[in-house]
Amino acid sequence: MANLSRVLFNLVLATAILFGLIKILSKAFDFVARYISSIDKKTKRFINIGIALMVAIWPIVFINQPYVLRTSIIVLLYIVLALSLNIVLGFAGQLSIGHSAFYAIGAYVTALLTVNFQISFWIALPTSALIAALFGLLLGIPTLRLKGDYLAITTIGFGEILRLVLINWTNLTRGPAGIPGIPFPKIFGFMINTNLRYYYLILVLVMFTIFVSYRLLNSRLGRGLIAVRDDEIAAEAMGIKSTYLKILAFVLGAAFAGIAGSFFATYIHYVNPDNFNYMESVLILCMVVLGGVGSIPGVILGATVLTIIPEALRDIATYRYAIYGILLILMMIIRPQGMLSMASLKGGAKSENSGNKKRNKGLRGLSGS
Amino acid sequence: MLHVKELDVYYGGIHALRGISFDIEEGKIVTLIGGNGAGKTTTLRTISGLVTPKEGTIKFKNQNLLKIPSEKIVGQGVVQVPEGRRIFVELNVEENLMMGAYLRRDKQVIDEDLEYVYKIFPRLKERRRQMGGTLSGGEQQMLAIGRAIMSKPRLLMLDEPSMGLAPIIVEEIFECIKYLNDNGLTVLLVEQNANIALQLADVGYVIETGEIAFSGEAKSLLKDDRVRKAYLGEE
Amino acid sequence: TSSSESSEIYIASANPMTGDSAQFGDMKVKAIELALEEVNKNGGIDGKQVKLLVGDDTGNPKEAPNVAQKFSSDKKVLAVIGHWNSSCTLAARGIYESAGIPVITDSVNKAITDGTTPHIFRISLTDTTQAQHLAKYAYEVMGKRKAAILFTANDFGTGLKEDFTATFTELGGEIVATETYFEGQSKDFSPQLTKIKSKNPDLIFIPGYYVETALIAQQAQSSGIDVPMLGTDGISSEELVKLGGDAVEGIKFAGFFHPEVEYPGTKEFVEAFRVKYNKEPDTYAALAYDSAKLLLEAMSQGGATREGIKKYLDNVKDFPGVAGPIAFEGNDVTRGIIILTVKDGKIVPADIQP
Amino acid sequence: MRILETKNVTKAFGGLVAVNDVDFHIEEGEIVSLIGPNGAGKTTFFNLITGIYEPTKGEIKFLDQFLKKSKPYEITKLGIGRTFQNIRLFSSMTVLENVMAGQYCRTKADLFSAIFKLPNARKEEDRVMEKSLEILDFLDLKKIKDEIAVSLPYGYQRRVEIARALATEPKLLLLDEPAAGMNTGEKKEMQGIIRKIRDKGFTILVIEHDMKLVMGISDRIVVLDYGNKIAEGLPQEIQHNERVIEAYLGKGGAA
Amino acid sequence: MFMEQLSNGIALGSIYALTAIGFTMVYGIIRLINFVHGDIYMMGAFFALTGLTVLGLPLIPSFLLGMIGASIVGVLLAKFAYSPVFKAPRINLLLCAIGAAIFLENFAMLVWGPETQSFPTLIENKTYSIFGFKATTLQLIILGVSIALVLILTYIVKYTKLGRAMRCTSQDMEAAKLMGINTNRVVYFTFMIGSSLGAAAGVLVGMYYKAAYPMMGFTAGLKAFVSAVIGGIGNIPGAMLGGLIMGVSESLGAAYISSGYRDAIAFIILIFILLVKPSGILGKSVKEKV
Ligand SMILES: Nc1ncnc2c1ncn2[C@@H]1O[C@H](COP(=O)(O)OP(=O)(O)OP(=O)(O)O)[C@@H](O)[C@H]1O
Ligand SMILES: Nc1ncnc2c1ncn2[C@@H]1O[C@H](COP(=O)(O)OP(=O)(O)OP(=O)(O)O)[C@@H](O)[C@H]1O
Ligand SMILES: [Mg+2]
Ligand SMILES: [Mg+2]
Repeated sequence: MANLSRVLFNLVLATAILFGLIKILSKAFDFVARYISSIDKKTKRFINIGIALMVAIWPIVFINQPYVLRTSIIVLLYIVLALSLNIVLGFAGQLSIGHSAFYAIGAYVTALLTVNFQISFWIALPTSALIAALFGLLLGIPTLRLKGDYLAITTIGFGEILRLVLINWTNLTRGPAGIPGIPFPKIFGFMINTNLRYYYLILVLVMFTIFVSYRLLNSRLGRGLIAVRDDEIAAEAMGIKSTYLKILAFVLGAAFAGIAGSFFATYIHYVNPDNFNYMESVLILCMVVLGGVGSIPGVILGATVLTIIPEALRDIATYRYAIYGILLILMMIIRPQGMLSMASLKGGAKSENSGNKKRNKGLRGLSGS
Repeated sequence: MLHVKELDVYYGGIHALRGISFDIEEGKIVTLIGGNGAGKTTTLRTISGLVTPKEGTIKFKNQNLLKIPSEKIVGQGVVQVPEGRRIFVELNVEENLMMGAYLRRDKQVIDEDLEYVYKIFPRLKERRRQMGGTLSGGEQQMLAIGRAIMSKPRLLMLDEPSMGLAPIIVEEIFECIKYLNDNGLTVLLVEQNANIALQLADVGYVIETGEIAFSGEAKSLLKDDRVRKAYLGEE
Repeated sequence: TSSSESSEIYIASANPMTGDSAQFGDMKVKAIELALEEVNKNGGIDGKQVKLLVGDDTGNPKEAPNVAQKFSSDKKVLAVIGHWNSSCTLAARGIYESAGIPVITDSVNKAITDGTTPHIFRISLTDTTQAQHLAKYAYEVMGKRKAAILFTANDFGTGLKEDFTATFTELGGEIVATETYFEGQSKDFSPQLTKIKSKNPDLIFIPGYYVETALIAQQAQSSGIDVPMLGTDGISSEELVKLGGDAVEGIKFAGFFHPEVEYPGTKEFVEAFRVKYNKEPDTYAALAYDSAKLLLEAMSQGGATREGIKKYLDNVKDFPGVAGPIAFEGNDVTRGIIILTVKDGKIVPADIQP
Repeated sequence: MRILETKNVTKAFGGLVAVNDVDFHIEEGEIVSLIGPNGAGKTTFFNLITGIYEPTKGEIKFLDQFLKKSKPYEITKLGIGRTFQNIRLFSSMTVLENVMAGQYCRTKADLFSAIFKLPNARKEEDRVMEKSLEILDFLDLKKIKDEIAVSLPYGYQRRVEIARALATEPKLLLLDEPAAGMNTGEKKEMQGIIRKIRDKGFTILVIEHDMKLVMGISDRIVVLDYGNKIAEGLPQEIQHNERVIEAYLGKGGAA
Repeated sequence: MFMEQLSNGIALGSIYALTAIGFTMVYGIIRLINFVHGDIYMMGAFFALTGLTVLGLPLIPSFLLGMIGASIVGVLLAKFAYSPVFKAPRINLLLCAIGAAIFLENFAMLVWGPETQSFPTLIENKTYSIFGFKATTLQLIILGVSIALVLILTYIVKYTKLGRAMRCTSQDMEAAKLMGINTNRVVYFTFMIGSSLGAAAGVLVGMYYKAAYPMMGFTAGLKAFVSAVIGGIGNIPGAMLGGLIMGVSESLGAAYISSGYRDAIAFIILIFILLVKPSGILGKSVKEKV
């Protein structure tokens, strides 16, 4: 109790600093969004290539700073995870707070296959995705008729059940002791055993995830998904089979989470049920919402920021999560639409406001998004 | 009774009202007409305190409405039938109507008023235990109007009351407005159906893209060429 | 700046500082800081002040490697005390190993010192060793034959459960019931206890930590179970008595440390800890304190480098720790256990030691 | 040809019979108006045809097919498009995207070909774009195609809804109060639009309370009251039908 | 053993119920999955504990201190964290709640320290038994308080003017304002009641287990959520029912299936109930009219 005043002082100070910082950043994000929505195709391609180049040489620049490399790899891993949830939440509007279950399935499948059966990572990776997708299907078919909060608790439940299975099925999973000794991946005799190599491996997976997300979003299926998210009744009346699309999104999201899990297992060489608890799902959810639900660049940014911030705060160990909590709240207040929202990328701030016109109806709003 | 002066309202980057001024005298029916997106709804919302203007003043009986929150404005007797009906979907018809009388304490008179509303809209009486959300569009509109009447307003603002209503009910409603007005109620009417509105009103204001384009006696506006062409659909 | 670089030495400690197990990390850090304070007050090591960096691994194996990488990459950091959870140590040890940074951990999973990571030293006993000691004590000293187990479902609890079961049955005893719960989450143990009660055991073995153990003891008492209980070093804390009240009277448990089991420095340590934090040091505190002292000694003896420290640790013999003399064998400390018990609301060494 | 036919269609909500034993039909190429007092059951009737509700009793036949337990999306695919009384546009989409979403049921590309843009998917996308632009052009919405649809004024939103319904390539188009909330001039415009759509070969069933519009466009009018069909006939007949005047039009409504 | 396990389950269930009532009430009004509820419960326990130990107050004033302290926290959160986001999509509100939960847990850790603190024994805990059912004094108090709260709250929400104002605010805040309802006050009031209920639960449970610690709200909040959903989220008697179902199924599950899967059993029951009745046992499904 004695330190109450000091704690309060520190936290108020932190809040004030964060508030100012986010205000400024918010302006910056607006500017970026406006810029992105205004540039033409050619410049866009140019910028994309620039970013790709930067991302590609990044690890070479920091080759002697393993901590930077490692953090970058974790950032990329979370980008895959956040994008995978984005397909479910952002595209299909389904609030899932049990996403780490699919992440866990991917990780455990890879761990079991590579450790117990000495199967190559290159087979374990797609198998992990496939099995995670299968679980997505099994969960999705019965539960996707549930709405909003009911779906949310069901997905939490699924995540918890899975975690308990991992803990209790000791014959298969070694229970809480986890599975250590997951080997380095090897392709045609080429061993992925340094941070640098892992970086490029996860980078390829990130690229693949982004590619699929973009193509999906801009296809007929993507339009169908967004339609279902915006208004399911109207979507059905337009001939869109909403259950099919929702399940599709769920399955795809699960598959990419499985891929992320598979990578995680080979990178850490150790899996343990604690990695995949409910807070992990919440963290992924925060990345998507903070970045901007549905917006691919936004979600990438969200994953990056939310991975780096706790790292940056690691030195103030005890204040770390208190400040993290404040940050979430402030972000939601100052920038509810997320850092780079879908709407802002579509047409700048103008449509942003009027887009809210319909949603402002009290608290009932849209159920999912 | 109500003085609106130089209202400027923005939605984000959109300049929705550009210096609107008008007055409503006690006991009069005043109508605002104008095309889609002209700013009529915005005007009403600003008066009710749901939107905060950037500039301007709103005075009701010498009180500055901009200084008090929405719910207190209602307490002053400034009540509106909002666009899009906005009834409470999980309350039944009678509960909805009673919500209109939320601030009132004169229980006896409330019951009389309830009977009055049921008299104008017998359909609501038939449906008194039905959930608001399952009513048909027109029934909801009746409910929204009935609910406003239940709050015994001094200034009643109606945002497109005739929308989605059967012709026979539209007649009823305008008769009802007339009746209430005859009993001392001041009315601000926003209506797309300029013909009816101008026939009923004493004074009319025409809004175009957030500005008052012109105004005048309602009857004379009916004959105004600009009005006839743009709002009465005559060639 | 170069002046600060030359005048300061860093060690780090990675523990849960937030989350379910934060109290353990808190205890450890307090003890380490005490050790550093003492050294620094006396002029530090070679005139350099020793500083502590604290890393929060939240007790989650996902975060542990990041902390490990951060410390390993930081050339200033000469050694690490930590990871409290076995899962964290397991997830992080590869990184420490490849950075060649010596680590002293108090987590118990036997896989940690499987020979692949010579830089990781363990200052507490492995779960296997402790379980064997306890099973023998239960069978031979206490004379128990029918044990029930109520264990916490993490690597610590599961490991102890399994090894205890193995030894106890090997000796001729029988495990009549095995039930589980979750640390930090379970508060209600009545279904498990009711079930255990129906099996009529003559001993309940509870590998877990003090919060849950105190609750278990209370709930056992109120559901009329009057069977002796045996716990692990995880409950060796004053908090057990505070939380458990008279329900924990007579409970026996393993410990590596007790203020009354005096070694050189024990008394002073306990006294200093009490003065500074107004708390009783527990086993984790004592082991962390010893770890810190050990590292400090290593720095002044073997030189203030990672290699120097490691070399010292490899060869240290009979280092005078407050929880008993320390030496490592295959990176595991060689020590026995003390059996403690609660008597009149105080933790005291049991009458008969193994 | 009879494009749609209902027999004894009934829908009850608990004890409340919203649509009662309605026999109804519409011929190809017709514009039929469905009118009636508020709460007569008009919207409910639409919802029955489009599969949002299942009839308590009776059958609905569309192009020789009985719509029994068909899902809304299946019915749309069969060829019935609709708009909603309370506008339901896709709130995050632009006008163009809304209309493109309407084409969903007329396209086939599966996940794989959509993601890898195989030739069939590519061709389909081009066609969707072309067709959508054509519809927008037809309804004079091309200049606002990149606006977020729900940010538009009411009148435009109604038109976008019609465009989106047309994009489903319906044989029968159901319009629920397309002119509500419009002023006289805009209503007139809407009248023109509906005619124009019919002239393109669509069959149209419209619910509307504006008598000028109804009289102006309808080939035939059907009147519901308390769920029952109380009258059916040519505009002039309805206008002078005593029952209709009493229940619906009122004394001034006939004008 | 069965009867004994059943009493265990009812005792546990009434604890869940007590926590779930406040949770479900806030949901009923604000439509917010109040992830913070568990942490408010924790704050309540700590405030009361501070009253008992640091300030040396007797039981009842400490109890009140816990409730008042937690209500203040609840109202502050409503004002500074929730109100500003009411107009944004619902998921933002959810994230604010998550942020607030993380914040409170760690705030408590900073102020009171991370370790578990013991609650002094204040009520003599006797065991009663009738027909094979067993219950202690505190268990009976908890059950009694839960039932009383269900009755009182149901009355307030269903039959009072304030209750109607609460329901209106939840359905359409702007329209509620147009009725002259001071919606801010309604929201704050809701949080005040919800938080003080949460705190009451926290203090009682703290006394029951004789322990309080910063993370105690996490599991409690999740269990409250599950209980509320089983009963039909937003429905006050439903929360009570859901809590009891959870408690009993956990106890019986732990006894007859496996203690390791104890929490899974609760979730499996939840999922099963939702599949049969997508809006919980007592929840009514409101279909949107088209
Ligand atoms: N919440 C909002 N956010 C952004 N822009 C808005 C919002 N509400 C209204 N507008 C814009 O403000 C302008 C005026 O709108 P308003 O609703 O007041 O018009 P109106 O005259 O009532 O039109 P209608 O006849 O369609 O009801 C329009 O351009 C509209 O798009
Ligand atoms: N889901 C429902 N539950 C109960 N009653 C309903 C439901 N849906 C509609 N009703 C009732 O059925 C009747 C018919 O409603 P419907 O919406 O079809 O009317 P409508 O003819 O479209 O009227 P309007 O012209 O006002 O839109 C109304 O009285 C309405 O209250
Ligand atoms: Mg308007
Ligand atoms: Mg209708």
